[in-house]
Amino acid sequence: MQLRIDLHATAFEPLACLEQWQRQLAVQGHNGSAAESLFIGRVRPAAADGALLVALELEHYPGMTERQLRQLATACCRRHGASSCLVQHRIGRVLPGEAIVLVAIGADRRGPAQRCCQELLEALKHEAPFWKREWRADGSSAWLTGNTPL
Amino acid sequence: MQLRIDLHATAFEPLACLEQWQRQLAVQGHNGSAAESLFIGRVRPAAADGALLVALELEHYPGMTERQLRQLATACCRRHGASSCLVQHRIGRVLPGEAIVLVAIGADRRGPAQRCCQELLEALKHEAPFWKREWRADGSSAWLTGNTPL
Amino acid sequence: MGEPSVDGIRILLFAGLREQAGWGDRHWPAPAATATTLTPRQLWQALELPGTMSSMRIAINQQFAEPDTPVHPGDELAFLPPTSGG
Amino acid sequence: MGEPSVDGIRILLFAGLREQAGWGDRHWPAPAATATTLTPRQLWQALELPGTMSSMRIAINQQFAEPDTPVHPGDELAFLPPTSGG
Repeated sequence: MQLRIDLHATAFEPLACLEQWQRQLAVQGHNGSAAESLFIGRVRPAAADGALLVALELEHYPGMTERQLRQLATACCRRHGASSCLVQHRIGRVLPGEAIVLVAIGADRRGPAQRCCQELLEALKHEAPFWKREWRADGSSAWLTGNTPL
Repeated sequence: MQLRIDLHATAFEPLACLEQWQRQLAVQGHNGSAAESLFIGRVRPAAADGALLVALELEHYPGMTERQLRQLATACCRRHGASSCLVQHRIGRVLPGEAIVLVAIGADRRGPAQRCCQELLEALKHEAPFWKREWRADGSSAWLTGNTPL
Repeated sequence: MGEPSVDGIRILLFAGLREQAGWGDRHWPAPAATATTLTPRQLWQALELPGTMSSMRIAINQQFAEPDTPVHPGDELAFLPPTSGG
Repeated sequence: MGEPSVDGIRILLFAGLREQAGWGDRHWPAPAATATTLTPRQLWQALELPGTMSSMRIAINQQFAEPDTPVHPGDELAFLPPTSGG
């Protein structure tokens, strides 16, 4: 199973990451999977209470985050028989419209690829040590204590 | 709702299509969706019976295919409240490893984006007038009468 | 009284059905003046198409239809073997 | 008998908890020779951390653990408020 996980302290471009990942897989003799399911999450322009959002701050637990993402991805891909897995996640100050997360799962069939991508996304939303703080236009901020509903 | 559907008679590069789609959306004032669910399907190197596959031939019903894809996509996106939908589909002779289909759904939340992407993929697999013929290494060929299992 | 192309019914076959039948596009003469109502089921039999129609889907003017939906002069009728896209 | 850094327990707080407590990284002296077994629950109380521990998740050496999992000298203990990634 091909696995790559990166945390980005500055803005990342999902399509550029995917191109790089595709090249990396090709170099390793792994041609395009029959089924690839992808997810890109971006920062909304509004805070949870509807106020204008200036930025989303993503705190994480250095060391544990990477380790936990690796464990979650490995377990999820094994469960679904996925053959490749790319996870890119932002940390730090993320602006509205910027990508927070990219998950790309390759598998031999569409069902496993889709299920694996969804499950891993839920896992990293709930089981990885990330914390979000919303910064509003008036200078106030608040830590989120949960995720947006599915 | 932003909708774009293309049939490609020659190989298309999913990531290049996505970049172009992203630019088109930006020009129309549609910034990146909070949630984007994508699927890329590629031709397997083996036929349904396990024989080496030389090519997959995709026949379609010109006119009806485009019309049907548009109907399916519009209905599916309306059902899930998706805000953007890109469908790219190959026709003609497709080689192993080449992309057959790309579906990209933008929505405000991950659940609707994922469900819309999955449903639309199933719809175009079962409700759009495409037919696949497998060409094997020995020169023989066979029309498929169904899709690979989900 | 109308163009011949408008009067007739265009019949299209696809994929395996087209190959078994040996043709893919045929014009069925059906003058607009004729009072008779034609259905896909009747045309399937009249054209002596191979296999059973029950395994086919039917499209009239590029919209899915039923075996007994009336087909009118000027219509495009297609018999579609099981599809497999994506 | 060992480095002080190995003897102690490193305690980490994150996000809202870190801000409420006013610190994020602290060293708890716990000599390796001590026979006493410490738990996250005991350390939470001893450190007089704000709020209720039941809303926190606990990690020992960067793996999720329970409130009564023993913490040993040299361990890294973290109290994690509800997470929200992705």
